[in-house]
Amino acid sequence: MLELNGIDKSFGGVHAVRNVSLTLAAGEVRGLIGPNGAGKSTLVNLISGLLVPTAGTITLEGQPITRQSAHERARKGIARTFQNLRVFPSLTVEQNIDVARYAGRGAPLPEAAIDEFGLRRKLTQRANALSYGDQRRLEIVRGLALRPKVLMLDEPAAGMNEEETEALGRALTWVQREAECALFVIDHDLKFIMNLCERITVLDMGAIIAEGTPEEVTKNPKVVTAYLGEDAGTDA
Amino acid sequence: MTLTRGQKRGVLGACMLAAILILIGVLATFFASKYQLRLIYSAYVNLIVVLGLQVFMGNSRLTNLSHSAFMGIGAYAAAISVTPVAMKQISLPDAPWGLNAFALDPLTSAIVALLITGAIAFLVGIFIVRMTGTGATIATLAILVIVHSIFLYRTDIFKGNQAFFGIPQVFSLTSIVILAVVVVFIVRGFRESPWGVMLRASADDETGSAAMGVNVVRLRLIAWVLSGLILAGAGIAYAYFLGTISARPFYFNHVFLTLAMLIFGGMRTVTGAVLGTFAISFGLEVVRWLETGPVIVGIDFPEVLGLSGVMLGLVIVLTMALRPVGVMGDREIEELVLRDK
Amino acid sequence: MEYAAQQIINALSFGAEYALLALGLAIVFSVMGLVNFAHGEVIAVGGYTMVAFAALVTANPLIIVVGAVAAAALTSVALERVAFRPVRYADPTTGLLTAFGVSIVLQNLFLLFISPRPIAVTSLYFLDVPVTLFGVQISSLQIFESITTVVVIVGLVLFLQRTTLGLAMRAASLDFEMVRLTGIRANRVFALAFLISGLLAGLACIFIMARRGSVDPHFGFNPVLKAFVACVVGGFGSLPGAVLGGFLLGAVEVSMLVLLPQEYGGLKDAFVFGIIALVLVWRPDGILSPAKEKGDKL
Amino acid sequence: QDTIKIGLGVPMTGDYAPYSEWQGARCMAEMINADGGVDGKMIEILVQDSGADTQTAISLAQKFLDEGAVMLGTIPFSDTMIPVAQIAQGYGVSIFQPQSTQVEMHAGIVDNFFTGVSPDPFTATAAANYALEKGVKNVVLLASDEGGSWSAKTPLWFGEVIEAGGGKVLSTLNFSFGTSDWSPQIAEMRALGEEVDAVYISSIMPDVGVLVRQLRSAGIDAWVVGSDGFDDPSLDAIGTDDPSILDKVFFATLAPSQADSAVVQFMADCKEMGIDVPGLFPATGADTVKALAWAVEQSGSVDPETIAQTIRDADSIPVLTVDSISFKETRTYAQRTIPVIGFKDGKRVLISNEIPENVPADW
Amino acid sequence: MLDIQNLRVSHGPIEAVHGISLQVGAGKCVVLLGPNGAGKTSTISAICGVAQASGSIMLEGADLSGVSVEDRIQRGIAVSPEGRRIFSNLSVEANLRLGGGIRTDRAEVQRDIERWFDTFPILGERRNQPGGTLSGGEQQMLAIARALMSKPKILLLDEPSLGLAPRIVAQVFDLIAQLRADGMTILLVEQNARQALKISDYAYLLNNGRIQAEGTAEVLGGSKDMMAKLTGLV
Ligand SMILES: Nc1ncnc2c1ncn2[C@@H]1O[C@H](COP(=O)(O)OP(=O)(O)OP(=O)(O)O)[C@@H](O)[C@H]1O
Ligand SMILES: Nc1ncnc2c1ncn2[C@@H]1O[C@H](COP(=O)(O)OP(=O)(O)OP(=O)(O)O)[C@@H](O)[C@H]1O
Ligand SMILES: CC(C)C[C@H](N)C(=O)O
Ligand SMILES: [Mg+2]
Ligand SMILES: [Mg+2]
Repeated sequence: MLELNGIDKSFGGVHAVRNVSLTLAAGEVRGLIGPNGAGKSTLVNLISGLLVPTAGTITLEGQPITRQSAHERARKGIARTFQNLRVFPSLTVEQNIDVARYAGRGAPLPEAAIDEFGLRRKLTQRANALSYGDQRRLEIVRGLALRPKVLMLDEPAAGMNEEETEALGRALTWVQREAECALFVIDHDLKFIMNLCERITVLDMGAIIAEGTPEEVTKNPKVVTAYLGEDAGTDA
Repeated sequence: MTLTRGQKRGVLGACMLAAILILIGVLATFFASKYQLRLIYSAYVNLIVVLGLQVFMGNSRLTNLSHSAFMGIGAYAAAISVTPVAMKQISLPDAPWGLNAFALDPLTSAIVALLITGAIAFLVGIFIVRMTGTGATIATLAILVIVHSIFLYRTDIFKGNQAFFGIPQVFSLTSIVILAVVVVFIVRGFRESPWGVMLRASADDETGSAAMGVNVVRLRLIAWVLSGLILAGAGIAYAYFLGTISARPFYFNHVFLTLAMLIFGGMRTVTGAVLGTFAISFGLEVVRWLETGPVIVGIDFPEVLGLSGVMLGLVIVLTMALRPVGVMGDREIEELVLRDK
Repeated sequence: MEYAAQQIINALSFGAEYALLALGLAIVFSVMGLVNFAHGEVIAVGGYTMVAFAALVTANPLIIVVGAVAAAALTSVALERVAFRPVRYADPTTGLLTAFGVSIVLQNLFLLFISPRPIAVTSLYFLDVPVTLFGVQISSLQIFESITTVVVIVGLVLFLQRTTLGLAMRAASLDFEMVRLTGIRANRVFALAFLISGLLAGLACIFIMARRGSVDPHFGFNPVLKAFVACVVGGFGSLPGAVLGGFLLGAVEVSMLVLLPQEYGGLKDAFVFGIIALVLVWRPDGILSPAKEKGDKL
Repeated sequence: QDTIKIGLGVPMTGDYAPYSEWQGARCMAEMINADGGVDGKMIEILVQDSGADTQTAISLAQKFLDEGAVMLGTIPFSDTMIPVAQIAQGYGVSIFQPQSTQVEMHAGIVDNFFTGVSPDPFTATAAANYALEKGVKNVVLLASDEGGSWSAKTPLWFGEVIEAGGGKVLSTLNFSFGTSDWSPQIAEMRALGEEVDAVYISSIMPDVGVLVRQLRSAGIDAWVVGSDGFDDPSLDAIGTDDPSILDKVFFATLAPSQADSAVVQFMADCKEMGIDVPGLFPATGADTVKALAWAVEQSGSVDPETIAQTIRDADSIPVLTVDSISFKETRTYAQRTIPVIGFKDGKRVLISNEIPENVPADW
Repeated sequence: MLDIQNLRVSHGPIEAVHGISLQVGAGKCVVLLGPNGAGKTSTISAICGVAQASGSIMLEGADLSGVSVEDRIQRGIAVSPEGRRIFSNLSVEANLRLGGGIRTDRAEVQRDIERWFDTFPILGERRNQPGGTLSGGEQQMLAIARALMSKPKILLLDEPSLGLAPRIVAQVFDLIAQLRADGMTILLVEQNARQALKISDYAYLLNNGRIQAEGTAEVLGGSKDMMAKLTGLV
């Protein structure tokens, strides 16, 4: 459904993404891991249209979208969250969600998701009054209000403890079941990623170094040296 | 179409503001002296300007300094089309393109003025809305200067700093109150409409909103043109009441005065715009009276002419220091009355 | 030929003056994101100080000049303390509007307590004498002004790049609290920025007074408006941008005066601002701001 | 009614504050009142700051009318004078503006107003006549749209009279108010290739002072000629160190303002009474008060229409700034002598003070 | 070294920390654990002086109340704050230089900068790039290094492993262990309880602004129930 073909991105001297090709099937849950600075967020930026690739093409359901602006892509069903939170602080939680509904295809309020992510009682609060964790959850629900075909989550579990992370994992599994959209998840919490994703792509220095099921990926020696470190497995 | 929670509150809030505006108008009609009536009329004109400013600034949070220019364009366009031919032969003897050889009725002229201002706002807006921050502010400043220069330069059409006179005085306090009420509904309606909500989101976080599908440029343009139309309305009301206009009232002094009104009340809300306009209009009048050294409860105050300027500046400085979001902040009138449900 | 050289020199000296003014704005902006519209009134304070010194203290131009620069610097620092401290951490719009307010207050205080009329100071006329350079006649003032601007630019750039306080000043505009968390004194950083800005205002004041020869309450409005425009065109917060913007504005202004046919002369300002606006359409963040791709980065 | 009220909604703050007439009016009123008033009635000056804002000025006019003012003053701009006059008409009240030289007011839009001075073509002509007398041939005109006919057209009328007298307009250059560096215009003048005998400009201080100095340092020794805008103490101040800089400067203005003139005497008297009247423009307010007082005395009535009629029909009305004025033939502007003022050793001298005959007719 | 008694911290009207006491001995590494919103960051902020607080905070026997933020840093506190707060318009190198801004030994500062580039080579590669363009993890490394540039007596680390790849997490913990071995006094805030406990001498468990338990790492690690509840560790 979403297809990246030979995507390249440089910032001045920094070659952040190198020749990445990747296909995401409808409804798939894909993990994206890699060391810091590997280019994961950059890749999400490229897909969501916040950055324009230096080379390569991106297609959504066969339509090329490489040259489209971020808002056009969002309307076509590409939603995302941010590593550094970006809720709309002066709007209420409900209005935050409304923005995506209005801008997208006028979907109704995603009632079930609001309940699932525990935002029901907070709908009339201003977003800047929410705790960090709730802001993260709001970003996800807001993304869902676009009725996306793919929802990309940039480190959704960062700063959450293990219990909260588990709850998040359950909610995301619910999303995958109910919302009929593909998930593309970046995180450094391996346990979380492994439990959630069917397949994992590993990025290092901008290039894909491995792709496969969680088991395959963690055993891959390249992934071990680049990302996990020698004493992996024992800890994470 | 069902209204969202915010929109229902918006209707309520607009009704409350409208009630206040009408009440002030009614009270003024019965109790105010002729002189006070004039002051109140000009407060209403400034209210419409401030509302027009709020539609753009409050929702997109870009500082606009060109609003008085658009008010001027509206005023001149209406004046040129409505002034009787006999009058224009005296005032604009050298006008090109037969501008002094036709005259329309006030309503048609107002519509013409709105169309012209809207078109100009649209053309200018295409450039403005692509800019951000201080760049946009300077660009609007440039518009103010350019429009003013043209008013001054084409004396054959606009008379520059000389009076453009003979405009039929068809507006009264009643008409301006009605106009202000209509504008309040438009402005509040825009704020709570999908456009308004999306635009405010983009002001909070442009990147975030783009990723949610918000076309920032288009929305800003819509708000900009709407703002231009409202400002034109204010200009028309100004011209139709005074009967005489010139380039002078549409320049820096007016820009600063109305800007102070908006930021004092709080530019993010419509209530703030209304509150700010009346508070500053009224406050300045009190100061102006204090300047003359009146005797209050037996104390003879000294005459300090020129105080109003100092006060206006102090109001801005103090507002910014104590409450940078203005008196109302993010709250609309109904939020003061209703508690969170 | 001589005419062309003459006009080019005029453009350069207009530019040098605008650059000097713009630097005064840019230095404060780069530290606290504040567009200090009251810069013009700081310049006016310098002017009034000259009046006071000339009338009450001495006719010695050196003392008058030093007094004026000192007064401008002090005023600038004082304004930071009383007016701008509360909005230190506020967004640029809040700062801009505060500065507007301060400027209105000061102008009216001049009006109330000094006079609405221009007051003449003739002590600095001696700075402005005709000089012939390579067959082109120019004013000594133009030379002094250009040299001063160059010295100031070099000095500032070295200061900001090389010294810790300079780095702190640049860092402060984005996260002031974090600067404090590195142990560098906040008040010192701000005071220094306003001090430098005030000194620049004082220098500009000398040149403006030498040329204009009198001071009135609205003395600062035009210069600061030009400086504001120059800063934005060059790229706000960038000191080289301020300089470039200043010179560009000078060039545009002089060429409009010279090139516009007489019948369009009245549209000079319209053309100047139109060209400036077009520059901004082309480069919305100013010429010297690199076209950055930010992605999701802040 | 026991007092005679004059309403002045004038700019005490803002850009036009230096040209406000209220101090002179107030001082003259006090002088008259100290002498027992007019027919025993005191003159009361109602004054409030309009900040040069039209709407405020109009509101103030309304207020003063309601308080029983029999005459009004305003800022000398037609955009304010016309609406104020329109409101005043309903009360039979007239406006008396003692400084407005703009020609537009006399096009017959409203008739219940007087300007206490003669319009711009007269000052232009008076100045041109003296220039011709001094042998001026080639002139450069500096014009600006910003100040109405006063800054835009006065130079052209000056040029017209010069050409009629055998001179030549070499060039007309543009300027803006607030100019503090005239180098580009001066470079233009030098590039004309012909000797410039005089430069004419109708603008304000300090701009004009800068122009004079920059012309001199650029080695252009032309006459600098101007209008009432030159008439500010800060012009004299540019000659503090070197009086010769003013030797070739003269201007045609509203009233004689050299050391021994009535205006200067009046300012000194006012100072003694504790009222600061800082310059010619503020002093002109005295004319308003004097004309009114005279009319009340003449007609024995405080009815505003009678007052206006008395002023309009009089052959000669004594005022402060010149011996007398008359509106009999001109209806709305004062027929009066136009003083031309020059400098000698840095001091003002009255060069001539006549009603010019050869005024251009095209206004 | 650091002795806190009855500390209360508020953000405007909301009190986030309700009277806690804790000590960090010289040369010790103490960890502060607790769920989101427990008040960990608030405590750190209070120590630095950027939050409104009451109670006593003593550094080396001297009371810090009324001491300005800058003076606290000058007295030897350094912090790697939550959210990293890199100076985004300054280059990586300038960030480090500013970190050592209160030092007067300029040559040594430059040598320390180079030392950090050896420790985190990726930072070396990006030395002239604006700090704001670094990836999240790179910024985290920079923040820690910047804090250490001032040669502090006590180092406050607020979630240093946040957003870091496992390999780098290990590296950061190694670094902390190393610093501790070198005699640095450290107050560490972490979500990654298991690893944090490993390198700490003592731990405090914070919840809802109150200390729920404290003890040596071994002791706390033993009380399974408490740990499970507050840190999610099982
Ligand atoms: N806007 C930008 N300008 C310049 N360089 C950038 C920009 N965005 C990212 N980079 C660089 O590109 C590289 C990849 O960054 P990216 O944010 O994609 O990493 P990441 O994989 O998300 O890392 P992390 O897990 O730490 O968040 C980094 O080295 C970063 O410095
Ligand atoms: N600036 C603030 N304004 C208002 N409330 C705040 C602010 N900062 C923190 N709080 C509140 O104070 C409480 C403690 O927050 P703190 O940041 O200290 O928690 P924490 O333990 O660091 O949590 P986390 O693990 O999420 O970083 C929370 O309830 C939080 O909502
Ligand atoms: C300088 C101006 C205030 C006066 C001038 N005579 C005019 O009517 O415009
Ligand atoms: Mg990332
Ligand atoms: Mg925290």
